[in-house]
Amino acid sequence: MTPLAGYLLVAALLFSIGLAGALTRRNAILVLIGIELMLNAANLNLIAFWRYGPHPEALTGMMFAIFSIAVAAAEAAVGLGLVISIHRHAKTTDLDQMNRMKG
Amino acid sequence: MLGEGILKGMAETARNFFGSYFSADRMTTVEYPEQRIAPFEAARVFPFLVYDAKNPGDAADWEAGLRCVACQICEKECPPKCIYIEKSTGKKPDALGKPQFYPARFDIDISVCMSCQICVEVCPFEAIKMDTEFELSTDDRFGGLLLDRKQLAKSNEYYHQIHLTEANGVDARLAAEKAKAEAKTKAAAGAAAAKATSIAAAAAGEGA
Amino acid sequence: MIQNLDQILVLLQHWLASFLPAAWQGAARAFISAAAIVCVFPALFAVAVWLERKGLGRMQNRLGPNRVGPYGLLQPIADGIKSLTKEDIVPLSADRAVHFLAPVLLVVAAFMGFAVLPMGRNMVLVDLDAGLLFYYAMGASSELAVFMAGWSSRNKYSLLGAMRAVAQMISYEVVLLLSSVVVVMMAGSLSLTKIVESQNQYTWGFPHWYIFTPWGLAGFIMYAIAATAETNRSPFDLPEGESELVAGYHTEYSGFKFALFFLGEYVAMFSISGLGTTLFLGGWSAPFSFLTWIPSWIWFFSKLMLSIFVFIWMRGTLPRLRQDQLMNFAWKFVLPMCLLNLMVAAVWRFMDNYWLRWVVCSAILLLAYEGLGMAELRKKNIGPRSYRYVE
Amino acid sequence: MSLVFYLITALTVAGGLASMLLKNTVHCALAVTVAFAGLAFFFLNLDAQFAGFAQILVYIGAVAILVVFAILLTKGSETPKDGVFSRTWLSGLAIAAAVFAMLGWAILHTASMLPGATPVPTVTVRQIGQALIGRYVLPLEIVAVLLTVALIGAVIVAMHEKEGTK
Repeated sequence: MTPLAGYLLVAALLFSIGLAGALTRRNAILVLIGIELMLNAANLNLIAFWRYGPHPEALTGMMFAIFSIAVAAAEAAVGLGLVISIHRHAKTTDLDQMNRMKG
Repeated sequence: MLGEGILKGMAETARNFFGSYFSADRMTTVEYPEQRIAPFEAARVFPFLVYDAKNPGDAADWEAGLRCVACQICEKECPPKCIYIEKSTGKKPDALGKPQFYPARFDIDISVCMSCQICVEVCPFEAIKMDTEFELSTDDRFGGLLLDRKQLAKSNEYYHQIHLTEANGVDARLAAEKAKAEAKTKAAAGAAAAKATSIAAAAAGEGA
Repeated sequence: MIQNLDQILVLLQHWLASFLPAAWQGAARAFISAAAIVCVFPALFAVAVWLERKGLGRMQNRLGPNRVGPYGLLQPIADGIKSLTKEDIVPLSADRAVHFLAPVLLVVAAFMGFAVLPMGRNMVLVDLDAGLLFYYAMGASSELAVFMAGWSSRNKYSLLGAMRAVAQMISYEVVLLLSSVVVVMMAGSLSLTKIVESQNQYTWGFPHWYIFTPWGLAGFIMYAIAATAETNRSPFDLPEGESELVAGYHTEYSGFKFALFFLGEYVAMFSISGLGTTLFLGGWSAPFSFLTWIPSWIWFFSKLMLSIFVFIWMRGTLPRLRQDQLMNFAWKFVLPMCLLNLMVAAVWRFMDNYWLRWVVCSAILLLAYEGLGMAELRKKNIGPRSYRYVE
Repeated sequence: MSLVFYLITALTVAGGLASMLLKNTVHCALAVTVAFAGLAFFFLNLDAQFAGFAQILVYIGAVAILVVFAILLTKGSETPKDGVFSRTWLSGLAIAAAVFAMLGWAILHTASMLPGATPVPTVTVRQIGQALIGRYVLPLEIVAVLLTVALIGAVIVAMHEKEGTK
């Protein structure tokens, strides 16, 4: 197995863990954590492809990863802001209980 | 300008820092176990019991000289309830010669005492006063901090030593009380004598 | 001879490593350097504690510790023995694993920063190309340690202290980063050795330290403020404000774990002072060109100790801030000044006339400082404050 | 595949699994921090120094702290009585497993076509900076705007609503 395949497998595993978490946990914050994990797995893919790709000097994959880190930080801030605001409305962060459209 | 105060403060601490090496009068602290400051007259730590020695300096008659009459007012008034008194069964004459109860047991738990001085203020017999002794540490947490009446008893001379002004006032008041009591007994005796003479006179008149 | 004295520690390291087979020498050198860092800074910690207690004492017209050894010099040893032999109490309801990990993580994160600090000519553990970024990455991890300590103790005071500490550290980390970005702009590198080298030049005997420029001075002052807040030192010591929070996030720590927190605090102070020295005060370079014969590491450590003394001096002078004052100061005063400073540095970079740029840059900074300062002072909210909670 | 790779893999996967399986939410947040750190080590192992340090700075220094703050603000550290997993956990798990199976199959199927070991690229921070303000200047500006918008948006969303505006 080439090193790249190893990295891709780990990234796939992390992505699946994140996906499983996002789909199975009740707490909204943990769903967000799962999404962060998925984003991170994608970053790992980008960096691995950059490292073993034909043109590492073009920095494309690395740049993608850096921008993705920045965007993920913004996503986390907004997502957690939403969770706090939902918690204020519904007094819970349990996603199973958030089944009403009424605010 | 913003930040000026900070610079001024920094200059002040720097002055203190260097000044403390040059001028000895800046250093207001003393090195405690070796050096001590004389206690202030108004200082108060924990209460003690005053006794009047018949011959000054004689510690043997502390029990006889205790001013306390076990009236238990201080025990009732004590906010943290740290005074334990047991009244004696018999009586003994006090300084005025009047037979009074005396404390068979008088304990103060100084681990509980909060030095409020209420016991001193309520005592009608000037028997309990505040001490200035503060080095009371002991390795026995419970027994060592429960002082009995022997440990609490201090002579009137000692009281004069630590709180001179206050003690003189107390002595004057006691002397006045004693004088008043003596005058009263004298007056009573005089009245009794006068009554006796008048009765005798009446008897004599009747007889005549 | 002088050259040798300057490099004596490097030579010593090479000599020690030369006893090993060639393949292991690189690792051995790294190990020796790391071991030296791990030994030197705790020793410096002991000295600094003694200095702090003595200095604070003198500032308050006391003698300070004077019982153990001459001038109380052995006091740190006595303190060390005490905290090593004390019982280590963990609260019954505490989260044991997290409670144990927090001080360890804090100390490790504090020590990691030294890896990229050049402590003398050729004296750097790893010369990373992104050294400054590495330093700040390690500094950011210590926040999590503080949170872990506060949360795992299951104590209101600990949690409050930790939340305060984390909020404060995050706010001031922005300032810390932005105030050092000007240096990166000028030096054109994130590598700390390159930053020092760019300052190690002399004109008429005076060094090219960044503090001797308008933007450098402003940056240094803001860096110092942020560094004080980042290490939770007075006047920004709200997280452990003993009059309100017992001891903040290390309330429930005793014995050796408490000593680790104490060590972590001082090591963080050393490393942040070392970084400030590197960024603004020329690192290991001598203050005058005729003093370059003194070994470089002596300069580094004397500058470090000088910064420590300023830390102590500030602690002896300033009262603690209130939480809202702390936040307002960071976000409404220091951060705008930082952003302005970035612009001033750019102006400095692209203005050719030597004297004119001095005047222009200083004028911009002073005017902004005065204007913003007056505005902040006038706006001072006096009266009942409103609090905001999430229910 | 070196020993370092396996160690980092173990660390990262353990952190990720723990963050999704543990009961206490704060423990989950701390576990995911371990996973983030593991990913940073991966980046360093892949000679992407800058990205690795940026990962530590952003994820451990900011996102993890943000998450624990949110947990404490929403009283999320108390474990709910009726379990931590959703009612539909089985289907979620099945979907995740299917995704993993498909990805794994794709990777293993094409593993022979993937490039092998390549020479270590040398990337300096200077190069990254020049790329950022050269070729990638537009994305950089957009990210700057996005971050500002996200900052303001997060503050407004999380801010107290005034009485009567509900």
